Amino acid sequence: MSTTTPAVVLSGITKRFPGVVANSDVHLSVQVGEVHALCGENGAGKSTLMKILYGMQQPDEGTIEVGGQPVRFRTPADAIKAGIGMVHQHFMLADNLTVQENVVLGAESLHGIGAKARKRILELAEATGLTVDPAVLVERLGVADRQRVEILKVLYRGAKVIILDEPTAVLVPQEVDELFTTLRGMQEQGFTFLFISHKLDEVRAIADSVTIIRRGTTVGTADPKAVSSRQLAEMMVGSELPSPETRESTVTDRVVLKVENLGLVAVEGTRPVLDDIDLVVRAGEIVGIAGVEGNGQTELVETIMGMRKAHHGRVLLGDRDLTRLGTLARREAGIGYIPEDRHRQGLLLTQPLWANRILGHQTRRPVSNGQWLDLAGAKDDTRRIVEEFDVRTPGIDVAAVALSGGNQQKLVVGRELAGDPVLLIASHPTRGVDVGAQALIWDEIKNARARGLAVLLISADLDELIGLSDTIRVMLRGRLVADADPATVTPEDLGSAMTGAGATSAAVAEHAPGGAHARGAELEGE
Amino acid sequence: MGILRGKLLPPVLAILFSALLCGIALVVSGASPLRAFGVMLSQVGQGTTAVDIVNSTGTYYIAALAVAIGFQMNLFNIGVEGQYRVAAVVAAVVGGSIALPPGLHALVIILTAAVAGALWAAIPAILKVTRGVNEVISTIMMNGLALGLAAYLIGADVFGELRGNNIRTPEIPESGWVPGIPLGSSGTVFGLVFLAALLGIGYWVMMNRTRFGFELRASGESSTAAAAGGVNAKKMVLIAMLLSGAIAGLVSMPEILGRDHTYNLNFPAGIGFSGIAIALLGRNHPGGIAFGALLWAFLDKSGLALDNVGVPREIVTIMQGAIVLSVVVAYEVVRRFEVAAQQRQVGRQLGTVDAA
Amino acid sequence: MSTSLMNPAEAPLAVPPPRKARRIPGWAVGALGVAGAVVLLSTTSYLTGVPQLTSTGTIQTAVRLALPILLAALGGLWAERAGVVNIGLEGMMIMGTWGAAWAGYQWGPWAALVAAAVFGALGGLLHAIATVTFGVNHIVSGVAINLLGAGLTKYLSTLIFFPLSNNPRESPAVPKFDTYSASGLSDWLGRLEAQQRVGLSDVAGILRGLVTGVSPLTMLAILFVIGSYLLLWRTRFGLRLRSCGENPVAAESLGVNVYLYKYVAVIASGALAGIGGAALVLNPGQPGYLEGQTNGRGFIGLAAMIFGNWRPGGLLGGAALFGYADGLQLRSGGKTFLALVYGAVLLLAVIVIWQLVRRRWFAAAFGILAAGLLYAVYYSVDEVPSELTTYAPHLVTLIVLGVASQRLRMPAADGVVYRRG
Amino acid sequence: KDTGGTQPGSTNTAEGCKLADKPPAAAATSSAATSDEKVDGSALKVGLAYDIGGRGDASFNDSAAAGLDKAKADFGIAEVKELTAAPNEPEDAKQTRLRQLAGEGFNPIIGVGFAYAESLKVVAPEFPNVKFAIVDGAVEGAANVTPLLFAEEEGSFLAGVIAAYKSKSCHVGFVGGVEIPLIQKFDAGYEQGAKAAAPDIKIEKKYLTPAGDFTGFQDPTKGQEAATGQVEAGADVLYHAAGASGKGVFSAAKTGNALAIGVDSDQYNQKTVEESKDVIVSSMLKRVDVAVYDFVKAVAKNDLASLPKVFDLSVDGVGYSTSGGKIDENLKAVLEGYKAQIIAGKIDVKDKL
Ligand SMILES: Nc1ncnc2c1ncn2[C@@H]1O[C@H](COP(=O)(O)OP(=O)(O)OP(=O)(O)O)[C@@H](O)[C@H]1O
Ligand SMILES: Nc1ncnc2c1ncn2[C@@H]1O[C@H](COP(=O)(O)OP(=O)(O)OP(=O)(O)O)[C@@H](O)[C@H]1O
Ligand SMILES: [Mg+2]
Ligand SMILES: [Mg+2]
Repeated sequence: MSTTTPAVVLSGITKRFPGVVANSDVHLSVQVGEVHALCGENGAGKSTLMKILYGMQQPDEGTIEVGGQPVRFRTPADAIKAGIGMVHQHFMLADNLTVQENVVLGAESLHGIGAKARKRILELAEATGLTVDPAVLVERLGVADRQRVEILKVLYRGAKVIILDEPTAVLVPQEVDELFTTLRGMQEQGFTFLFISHKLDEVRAIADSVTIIRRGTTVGTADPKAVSSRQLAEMMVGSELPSPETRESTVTDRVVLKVENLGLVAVEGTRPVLDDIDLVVRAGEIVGIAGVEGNGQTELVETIMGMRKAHHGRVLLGDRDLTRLGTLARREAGIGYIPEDRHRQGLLLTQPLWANRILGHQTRRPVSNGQWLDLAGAKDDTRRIVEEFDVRTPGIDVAAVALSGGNQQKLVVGRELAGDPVLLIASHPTRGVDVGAQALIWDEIKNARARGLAVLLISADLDELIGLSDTIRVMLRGRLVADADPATVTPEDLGSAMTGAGATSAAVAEHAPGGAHARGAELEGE
Repeated sequence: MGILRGKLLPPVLAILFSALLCGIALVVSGASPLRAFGVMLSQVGQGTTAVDIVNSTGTYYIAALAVAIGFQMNLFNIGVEGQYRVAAVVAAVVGGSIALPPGLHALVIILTAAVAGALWAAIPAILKVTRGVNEVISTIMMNGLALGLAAYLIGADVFGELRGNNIRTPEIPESGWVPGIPLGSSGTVFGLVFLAALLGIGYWVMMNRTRFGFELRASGESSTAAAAGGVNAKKMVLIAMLLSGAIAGLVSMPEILGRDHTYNLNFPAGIGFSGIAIALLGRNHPGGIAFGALLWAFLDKSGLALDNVGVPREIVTIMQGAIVLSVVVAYEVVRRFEVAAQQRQVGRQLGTVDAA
Repeated sequence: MSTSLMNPAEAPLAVPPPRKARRIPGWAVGALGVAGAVVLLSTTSYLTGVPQLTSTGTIQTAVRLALPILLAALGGLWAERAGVVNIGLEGMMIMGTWGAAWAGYQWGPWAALVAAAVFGALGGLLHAIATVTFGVNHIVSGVAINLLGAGLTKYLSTLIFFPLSNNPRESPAVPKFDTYSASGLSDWLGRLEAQQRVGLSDVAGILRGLVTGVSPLTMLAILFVIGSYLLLWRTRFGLRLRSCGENPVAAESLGVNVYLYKYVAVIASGALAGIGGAALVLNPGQPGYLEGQTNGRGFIGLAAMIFGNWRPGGLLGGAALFGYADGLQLRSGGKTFLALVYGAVLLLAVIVIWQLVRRRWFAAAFGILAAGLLYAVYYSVDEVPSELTTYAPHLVTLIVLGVASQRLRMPAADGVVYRRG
Repeated sequence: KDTGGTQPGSTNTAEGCKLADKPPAAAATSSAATSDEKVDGSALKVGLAYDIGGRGDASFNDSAAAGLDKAKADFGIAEVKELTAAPNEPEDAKQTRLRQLAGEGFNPIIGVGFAYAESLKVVAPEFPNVKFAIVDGAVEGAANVTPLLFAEEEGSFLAGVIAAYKSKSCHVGFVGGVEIPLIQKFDAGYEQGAKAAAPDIKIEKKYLTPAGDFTGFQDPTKGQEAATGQVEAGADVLYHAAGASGKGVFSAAKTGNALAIGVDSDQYNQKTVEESKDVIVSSMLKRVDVAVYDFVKAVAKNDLASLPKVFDLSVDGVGYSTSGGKIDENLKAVLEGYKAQIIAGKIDVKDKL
């Protein structure tokens, strides 16, 4: 399908940040109408390169050509004019505005902000299958819908070259398939895609060509149909592809965590967020929770951690009833907690690493003597974590924000495994983490399990979930609706169960049909 | 060197810039800036000004600490103003109506002030924790109510007594006084100035060495991370606000126990607002706040001399505003300058460095 | 579409986020609130026999007192909707009073308005430079502007007003606007009010207060409220401005010049606060500029804006509540204040019943307790000590905030320093 | 468009109060013989420390300034220095101000306002040779501080009489700035005077802020609203002791077709209230100027003992103004009658209610 002039050519791009060279002499050429993948480790500089192409950042060196014409983008507005659109790794949506407002923002001159704009959005949605109600507030949308909005935004502006930065990171396989169907359809209509992903299978499934970036510079371009995932990964890191698989079972019959009849209601009188959850995790066992984001996993974890107050039901750790305790007391009782969002919940970004080591352990040795902090102890133990967990950092006095995502996550994992917890609650422990860090985190979780740790694992990465777990429970609309056997289940089966499409495999055992909860029952706002 | 440039250069730049700004204003209005600044500086050596500056620094320091505790966790306690007033009245009333041995008497008064301040701060704290009422509004409202309550309490038929045209609380007996350091004709340094220093040390220890301080800072940095780390946000709001109120309650203690021995109609207002500016100027750091309080006190006291040379004293307020603003701008400018320098350095090492 | 794929219509319903979509539009909520307040007041007025609660004069006073607060609150709205916290409203308002006096005594009230807007806008510009360009903490900058505003106006007054008025703290007298009444309607309502009929006379009194002796400034302020709503919520300009307060990074990524919009918003904010200052200077009874004249009204405006949930209609309510309570206490003191306490008991009773219906036992018990306490106060004292009535507006604001369930939501990126790139 | 002056509700058809018996006519106006003896003050350096507001406040600071100006002209004073207090300033600022003056050799030094009482208590003993005076206050135990006190209640009594005679609805009002003892004296005298002249009179009262919140002297808007409230309640003569807030009272009186009585100095002649001067019947005069002038004169003559303990009606330390011509001869006679009775001690005006 390639034509003579490439859609986009980046040559010799260099971008420096304080302490980091994010891009150094990068070359990239994208043909019209292709899906061009960009692969690389965390912090390789993929997002930075795309932000440069989108005019959000200015390159220190290098040139950009669009449709054969050299261009200089000072702002995204320039890039938009040149027909380039970008869907960001982290969604760029204003929660408190409606879908329509988010879409038309910045492009009001096209169709105004009223009925005409609405009509155009619906037209676009129709043409591409990205259906979503323009009048609804974005904060009420799930991730998949948000992504639709993001793509609609780009289309609305008439972009022909669309950058998708890790669009699949938060989607379940079915949603990924659907996205790919959409992309292929659009590709036929002449759109060009730049596609970033850590998931190499996906890259091979959708991309027409792939460029690999390592440590800020391009190391080569390949035909994804002609190389294996393993080869791609080796080009990225030069090491072997890790696997989350756990072979031999270490499950004991000692119950560590017992959740009984747990219920949570967000707003009085509305549908429960958690509905009679019963759950048991034994020593040496990893229990995985599968579910589409927004079905109550976050709430379940936070209720077990005591960050939300259960409406009814009990949480027991061993024989001890934790239901009335606060988060700190639960941590002291022996629960480690890897939160789903390390930036928001896991780290104090501007504080040094050793201060981050204290967080959550502020009453326990070795970082504290109860009310007084033991700074020397904290620093020593931080050094230990840095060493044992291979946290790549210039020192323990640098602010956490200075670390790359994978290294931040290793620090968090190290901290949560410190002090010999009996239960680890791990929410998306390897989200957005590169393959090297991912392997290390998997190993550490497996080792701890072998030592008798009970683990409750929540992950959107179904391979990870299937590979690590001893038992998988499927969560839908606040209920545990099915169990799956990780030995036999496939991601596709799991995906169906998660979306409530019904079990398609013997590996998934559905519970009694979950009473269909009415959609309505909403109270008036404000 | 780096520390010097990053931490000390900005305030110096800012003060110079503000002085320049005010200088220009003075020239425009036909006064001589050199003369004005000279008079301000020489005022320090005159009469009791030096001692007044020290005393006033103590007062400002306490107020700014009270504000800073809230700031550490992004709580905006505008209510220091009302808290210290209520605390002063209550403490003066209690102090004037009890008889205790020296030392103990003063201690009881100081504790009363702290408790009264904390209780006054408890109202917005509880409203915030239970009802989610924004503390900015509630403390503004509480400041108004504090004026009313103080006025009510010193009413002649309540606790106050009439003195000529003034009303005041009964005088605190001598056992309740805190002696100062008399420096002859230069005045007397309030004994409780040392309380301010002690509070500063306590504040530093608390913020840097205790679990509570850590939790406070963590809440301020990221409430979500703090929650995941087991910090009870509501409890922190409550404690921080109470502590802030308790310290605010001490603001007027140096003056009341060291000089006035009573609360009367001439009670100074506005220290709480100065405290906000000083806490911001000192970036919530005990050392920085001390510096800010000293600067503020210097400008206040030596500014009195400007009347002598026919320069409007308001130039001092302008200068204070300009300093607050330009200090932060200067910090930002210096920071950007350093970032740029670092970037250039990275650029030179290009190719040899490892990303990350 | 293959069956295994998710059909959006059947997509799993995400766990409901804490906030629900509103079924009742905002204006209807506002109208209901106003109606409720009127019913409450007329009931209270009837039961306590204090007609001042709804008299024409009280309402007129409330309007006059609310005006500067309303304008300051609108100023706050503009800045904060664009994501800049503006605690410097007081300082900008002070600049406005000075500007209004300076231009006003020379060229009349309209010039005063313009000059006040310009002076306030200068304060806003400074705030914008500090917060937007230099990324200074918004609160620091606001505090500094309050100091600068106060210092600068004092300084300028000494230089410029002193030779004219012989007083460095006061300007020469500023001519005021004429006031206007809808005379036919006003008279008819006046007769209705005089009949002392329950409810009807109260409504008549309130309406009459709103149409009698209206200053052009009041009309202008109302126009500003409506205009702000239309501009901020119904135009592309407003959409862009608000997007800067919700998610500036997203806005910038869509080609919105965030810096520019923040500048515009903060300058407009200063101008509105400045006009608020002018409203004070042009208020009948004010000689002109007077040192200390704003007396914290900028802060009250900020509170009114938060009270109003960062919305024009809401802040109008907040300013009105404050002006009303202040007017009431200034005009008639302790007795009417007690009547208000009685009104609060009534309000609490309604709330308790509502909570009982919703089976919120704890809230209901709390309400009963509070109502009981207030009623005991009402029953046991004849007149509230004057020291406390002066601050009735503050108390009323606190109580209303404490009682009204908190569903306040500020712009998501409010107060966050935004750096491009 | 409003033409102003149509006042709702107050249909003033009433013909005024049922007045009490008029006091016996005063014997002869005891206007103190202003002796024209020549006093030489060329050796004096007079320092004046104003309260908040300072020179130009059109109130008692200004009055003090007027006294000083007159003394300067009459006695040929060598040097004069005036300093002003800032709002909300701490105690030590006042002390510094006084020390500055004393240190530079000013003698005598006058503190204008009771706010200086505490500071003088400290500073005066440090300069035993300097002669201090304090307006509106007294300092116990300091021999070198001369109190310059006024019988505001006596002047206000006459204001009350005026109000009673001028009221058509037999309903008058009082607006106080801040509820402090000083202002309560005005309030007390006014009420006694009004009641003495018309026992059935109704009096509305409002203080703008309570003690300690001095913004009540600085908020004409509040003054206006409070006064409007009183007018609408039926009052038609308003007396204020509210500093700058009083301007609002005048304006409210004007729109409400009521009358007003000024305070401290002859407000009819004040520029800042020019537009509403036609409602000003009279002003209660508190002759701070006289006190300052007399004090300087006494110092020059080295005869402090000649000063009255209290500047009251008998020494014309307080009084009433007649500018504007709204006090007719008849009323004037009545006032002089009451004045004579007060001076004679037949009427005892209390300074508290
Ligand atoms: N604004 C910035 N300031 C400073 N450093 C930055 C900035 N943006 C990115 N970096 C650094 O530049 C490097 C490249 O970051 P980038 O986000 O492009 O990586 P990436 O390849 O997209 O990684 P990931 O797979 O985690 O998304 C990282 O080391 C990052 O820390
Ligand atoms: N705004 C300021 N003005 C003047 N000096 C300051 C200011 N801020 C900090 N300092 C001084 O700079 C020094 C270092 O301050 P810094 O904030 O780096 O301390 P720190 O590393 O946070 O230490 P700590 O553990 O005490 O908090 C201190 O001695 C302090 O007194
Ligand atoms: Mg990343
Ligand atoms: Mg990236």
